[in-house]
Amino acid sequence: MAEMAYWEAIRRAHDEELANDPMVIAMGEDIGVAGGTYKATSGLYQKYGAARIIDTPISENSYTGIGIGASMAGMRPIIEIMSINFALLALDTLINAAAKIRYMSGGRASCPIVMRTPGGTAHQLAAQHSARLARMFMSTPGLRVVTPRNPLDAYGMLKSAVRCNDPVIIIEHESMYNMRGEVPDNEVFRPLEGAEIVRAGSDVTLIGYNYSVHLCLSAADKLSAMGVSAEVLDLRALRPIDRDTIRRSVEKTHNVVIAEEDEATVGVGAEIISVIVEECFFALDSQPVRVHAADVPVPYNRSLEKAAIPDVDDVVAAALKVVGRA
Amino acid sequence: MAEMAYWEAIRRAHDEELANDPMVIAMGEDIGVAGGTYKATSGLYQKYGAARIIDTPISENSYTGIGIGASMAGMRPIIEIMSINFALLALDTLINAAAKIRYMSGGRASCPIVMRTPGGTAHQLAAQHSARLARMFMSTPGLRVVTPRNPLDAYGMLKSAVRCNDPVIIIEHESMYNMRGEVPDNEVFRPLEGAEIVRAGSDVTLIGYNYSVHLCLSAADKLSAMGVSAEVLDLRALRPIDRDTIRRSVEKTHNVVIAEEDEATVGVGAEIISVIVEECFFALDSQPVRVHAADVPVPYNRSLEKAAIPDVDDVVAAALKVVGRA
Amino acid sequence: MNSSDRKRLLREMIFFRRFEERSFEAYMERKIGGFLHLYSGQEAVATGVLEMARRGHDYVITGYRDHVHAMKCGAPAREVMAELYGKVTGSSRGRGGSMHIFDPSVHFMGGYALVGQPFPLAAGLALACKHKGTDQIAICFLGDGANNQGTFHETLNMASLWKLPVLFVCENNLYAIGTRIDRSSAVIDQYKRATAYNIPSSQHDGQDIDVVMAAAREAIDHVRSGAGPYFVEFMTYRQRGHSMSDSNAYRSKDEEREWLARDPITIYSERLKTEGVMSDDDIAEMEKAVLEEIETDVVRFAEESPEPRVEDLNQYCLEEPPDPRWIGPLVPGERHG
Amino acid sequence: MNSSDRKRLLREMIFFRRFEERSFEAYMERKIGGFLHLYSGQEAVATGVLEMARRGHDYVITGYRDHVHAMKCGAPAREVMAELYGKVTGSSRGRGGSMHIFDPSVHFMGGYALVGQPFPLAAGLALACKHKGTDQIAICFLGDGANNQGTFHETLNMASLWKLPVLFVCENNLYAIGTRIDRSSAVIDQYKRATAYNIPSSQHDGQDIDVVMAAAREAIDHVRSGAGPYFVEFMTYRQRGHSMSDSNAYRSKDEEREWLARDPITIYSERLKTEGVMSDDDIAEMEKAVLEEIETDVVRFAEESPEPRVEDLNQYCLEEPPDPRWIGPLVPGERHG
Ligand SMILES: Cc1ncc(C[n+]2csc(CCOP(=O)(O)OP(=O)(O)O)c2C)c(N)n1
Ligand SMILES: Cc1ncc(C[n+]2csc(CCOP(=O)(O)OP(=O)(O)O)c2C)c(N)n1
Ligand SMILES: [Mg+2]
Ligand SMILES: [Mg+2]
Repeated sequence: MAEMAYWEAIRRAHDEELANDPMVIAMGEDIGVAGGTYKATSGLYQKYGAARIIDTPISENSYTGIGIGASMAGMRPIIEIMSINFALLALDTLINAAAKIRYMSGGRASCPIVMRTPGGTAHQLAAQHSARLARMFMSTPGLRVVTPRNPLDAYGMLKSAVRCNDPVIIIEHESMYNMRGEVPDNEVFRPLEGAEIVRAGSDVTLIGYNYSVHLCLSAADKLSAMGVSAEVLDLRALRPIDRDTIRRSVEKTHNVVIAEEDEATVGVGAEIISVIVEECFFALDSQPVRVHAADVPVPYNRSLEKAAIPDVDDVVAAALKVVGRA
Repeated sequence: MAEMAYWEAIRRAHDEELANDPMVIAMGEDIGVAGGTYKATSGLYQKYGAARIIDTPISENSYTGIGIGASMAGMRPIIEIMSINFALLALDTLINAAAKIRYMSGGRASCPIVMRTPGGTAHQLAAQHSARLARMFMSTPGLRVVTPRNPLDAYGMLKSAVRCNDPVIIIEHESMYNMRGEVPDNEVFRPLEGAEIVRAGSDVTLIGYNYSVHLCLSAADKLSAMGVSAEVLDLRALRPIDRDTIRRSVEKTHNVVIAEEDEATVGVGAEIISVIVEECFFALDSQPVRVHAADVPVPYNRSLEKAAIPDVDDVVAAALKVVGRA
Repeated sequence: MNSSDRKRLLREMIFFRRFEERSFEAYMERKIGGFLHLYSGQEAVATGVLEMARRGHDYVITGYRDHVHAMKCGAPAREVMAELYGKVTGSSRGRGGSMHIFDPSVHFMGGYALVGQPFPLAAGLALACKHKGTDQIAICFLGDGANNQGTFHETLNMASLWKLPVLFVCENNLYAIGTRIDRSSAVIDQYKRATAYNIPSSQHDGQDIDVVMAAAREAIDHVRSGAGPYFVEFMTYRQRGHSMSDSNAYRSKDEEREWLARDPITIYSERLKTEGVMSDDDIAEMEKAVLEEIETDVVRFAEESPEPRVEDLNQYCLEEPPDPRWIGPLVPGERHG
Repeated sequence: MNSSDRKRLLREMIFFRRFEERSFEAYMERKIGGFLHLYSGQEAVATGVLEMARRGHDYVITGYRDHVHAMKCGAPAREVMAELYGKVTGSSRGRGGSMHIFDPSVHFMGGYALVGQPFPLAAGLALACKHKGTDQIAICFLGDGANNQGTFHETLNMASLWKLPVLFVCENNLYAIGTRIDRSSAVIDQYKRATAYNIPSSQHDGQDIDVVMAAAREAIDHVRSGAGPYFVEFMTYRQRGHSMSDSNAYRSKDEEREWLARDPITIYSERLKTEGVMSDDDIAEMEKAVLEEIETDVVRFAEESPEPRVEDLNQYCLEEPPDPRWIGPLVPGERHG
């Protein structure tokens, strides 16, 4: 069992999948010669060559479309979009094509692509580089959407995504690439569905995904010191949502906080609240609370940026509120 | 007071605003010589000429961007995108540019554009022509999003949108252009914010927007015959949401159904449920119910298409359920 | 090309025309819904180009005006008609309709409604061919209007840069719905645009199938040889409106008449007659046989086929059943693999 | 151009270089955050082109490498530096940072982080100029990498079709981050791409400001005359990495040395010396004065300026206050107007 960084885990998954299947390729801007903005493909160009580690021009919609077309003829492209903000340029091929081709062909064609991209706010990148658009993919039938919270999932979910026959969107986070964690030495696949209880508790369920799981875990530590037992649930997959695991946790704790780094409006938290209302409304002792970013484009200034996104104390405060301690 | 079709109301708003301000222009595919797919600009090319009624090539992202650039220099472009499905191609300029320019310039620049587009499922147009993406705009800070339900709002909101200094997205519906309704003969502006109670009732609040308001109204008729008094609320504006009007209605009826033609996941209904949970959780007697489309790309076949989208009976059934009659 | 092949080609074009006209009727009878974009008048292009391709070997992709391309690739006409009827026996099991005919079994990879979207998909198919090291190529048919979409530029650049075996066929019918080409493209001759990507290109008459085949032969040979993409433009004309509700008011009657005089079926049957390959009677006979086939085989199959079951609404959204190795469930405390 | 103007130009270029290098230092001291893309080495392009434009009259727009373009348009250097510091006195009130400098008061319409996004915005500014019937033009500066984006194609087509008064300036520094131009563009000479839209174009040395000015003069005259867009390409080189974290490992030391030898400031100061316009001492003096100005005026202003107030986080999202005539409230039963 080795400890490795999140980016190393992604790199290892690429490496193993490239070695396993000649139909696997990687494509994206600066992923080859330059090794990838977050090093997630470093060294692979040297190892697998230009035909399999493809540096693309700045043409997000079409290189994504090329990956989709290739996947229809048996290839397994791992497409990197350098920042989720740029993915808006590729939504036509991702949402109008990849997500719909299996359905509108009556199951006769399919698009087993993987699209990886980091979302999230990180050190003052400002409005055009701080989007957290998980919600847009999550709302699209025909896609799978996952959000690994640690190196193990980053590694094991990417490997599963490459093998899966559906288009899979993997949303990473700019602030997580250097996060370290254990990954077994042997080959491991992590499932593309299923929420995970990452800390058990009895008073309140803190729900997060991707980066916000870590806010929830830190909040749970703080709450524990205050005598509040928080259960932390990592959604892991945003599409489809694991309704059972959410329901079971809420039926146990009766109180819910959803932490998302994203703006609240029509976001992940809104959907989770609706799922809870649909699954176990009468199990709720208090109204679920969304902890979320301010509903504005992300400002550059450091203090404004900090104020715009939620932190651990916001999660703690919300948890205290739902358990009636605020 | 004249009765007119929804498309005629939009045409009249264009005409009046074009006449009122030389900085107003309209742009889009086939809006000029051909008069617009839904006739919303018919005759205006002849009246105002090619410099003001601009037929564009099939280049959604860039003609939208050209409208945005022009608006930064004082123009008032009304940009038509022929179908909301094609708007995915223009999300970069709409979301990364128009929605963020005022903020990231510290208020020094602004983009007073109007983008009109029909969403919705209509007579078997299949997966790539049936998107209902209101949610994607609704979740974007820096935009205003409105959804006129009748000719009066279609006319009066477009006029307000042209005058407003923020970017405004107007979501129309392919099945509503021929719907008729009264519009006063004198010039009228309808506000870009504020939900409207379109029918008062006491047992349940039926919430809709755009086309689904009509499902709610028909459902209310049927419910009335069954002894259930339904209040119908038209959201009108999806961004910002009128939380007060929603809260007041729910505090009165204690039961809620949200009807949307869209898929449920991370949709308008999810946000409304969250708003209700946040505003008046303890006023609820029953769990709010979403009536929504199936979570699949829209199929071509007529019966499948019908099954994929909600109808009046679905709203009635949901209302009976929340009032405890099912 | 021998005379039996030439007769077959004429029959194919007549068949495609009748197929389109018959679907028009079915649309009027409300047996077909949605949008219906007919190919009448443009038959020589798809028929001629694909005659030169390898059936079931090369990949083919196009826009929403896709019935004829699918059939020429080998998709059974009855299945295409059944798709228009929304039947479960249709090419896309009734899920796609007119704009989304799919038959991957003959490498027809679909019709797409988003103008310009097939460009990158085609290049991706070509990337796969190149990657596998086969001699397959990908052929992308699109209209003149599609060339204004950003995907044209992005894709042609990458296709050239990476020397992908892809043939871009521009069916220039002078209009994008109601917008004439000179009102939407700064350069009228579309093939000239390809030079900006170092892609060889040429323009030809799209009404004469012999011309089309000769041009396609050269273009396909170039692409198959591994020399990279080729862009070929055919000048053609649609005889009907853009889709069903279109009155064609934006076109002059003179223009329509001129092009009608250059109907590809007329041109080719006249040639076969002049050359003594067929007589007027032969052609009348052929037309009758085609009508018969369309009624008794194609339409009948569509009419008699069952609808998809409403219970199957969710089918085909994702792979079913999900493969537990990758999908889950997540077993707490346990790792897969 | 008289010698006082030439001295001023040299001083400007030196000032811009020092400004960039000083912001690099401030970044190292963590006084500046986010991404910081420096213009060192490319000064002759923006300085030369904009010297030929009408300040505060023509519209200018660019990407994220935008400090120098803003300043040459007339945005006060102290406000640009204050923006890098995230201060409320900054060009964009601390909301935008390095990549989003705005000063509409001098018609600098912003820096944008999405590669290729400024193309259509520039054409839109030009559309407004044309519509108002003024003799204003719009100038769009972008890199070589941006030309691969679909917006390039879509915008150049419309700009040409509608004869918009827009000048596209391609700053070809041979790289898009770590990807060399021959690995991303099928055509190396970017100006050739403009011909696909019937847009006149040309390529020039971007290191010699006299060459830049001569080329810009012609290009701007063309555009201002109403003849439509022009595309001008300048060959240049960035001396630093793409942004702060870039090690430049993808470039050869030889290549870097060659281009360093063609530093635009060196070229121009040598010329002014040869022509006797300035002496070594004059230049040293000038450099000292620039450093002084940057420290005592520019940096000091940035350092001493206040931060935006956290309470103002929501400001600038929409117009404030909302105009009740269009926004509401909705008065039940009543109609506005
Ligand atoms: C992205 C997108 N924009 C607009 C449309 C609407 N539309 C459908 S067909 C068409 C014209 C296409 O013209 P062309 O490419 O010349 O093909 P043709 O119909 O002439 O065969 C347009 C604008 C669309 N389907 N997709
Ligand atoms: C749409 C989009 N894709 C990718 C990026 C990431 N990115 C930032 S700068 C850049 C390279 C741009 O190169 P070029 O246009 O030559 O400008 P230069 O940096 O050389 O001045 C890339 C790929 C981005 N900001 N936006
Ligand atoms: Mg056409
Ligand atoms: Mg560059």
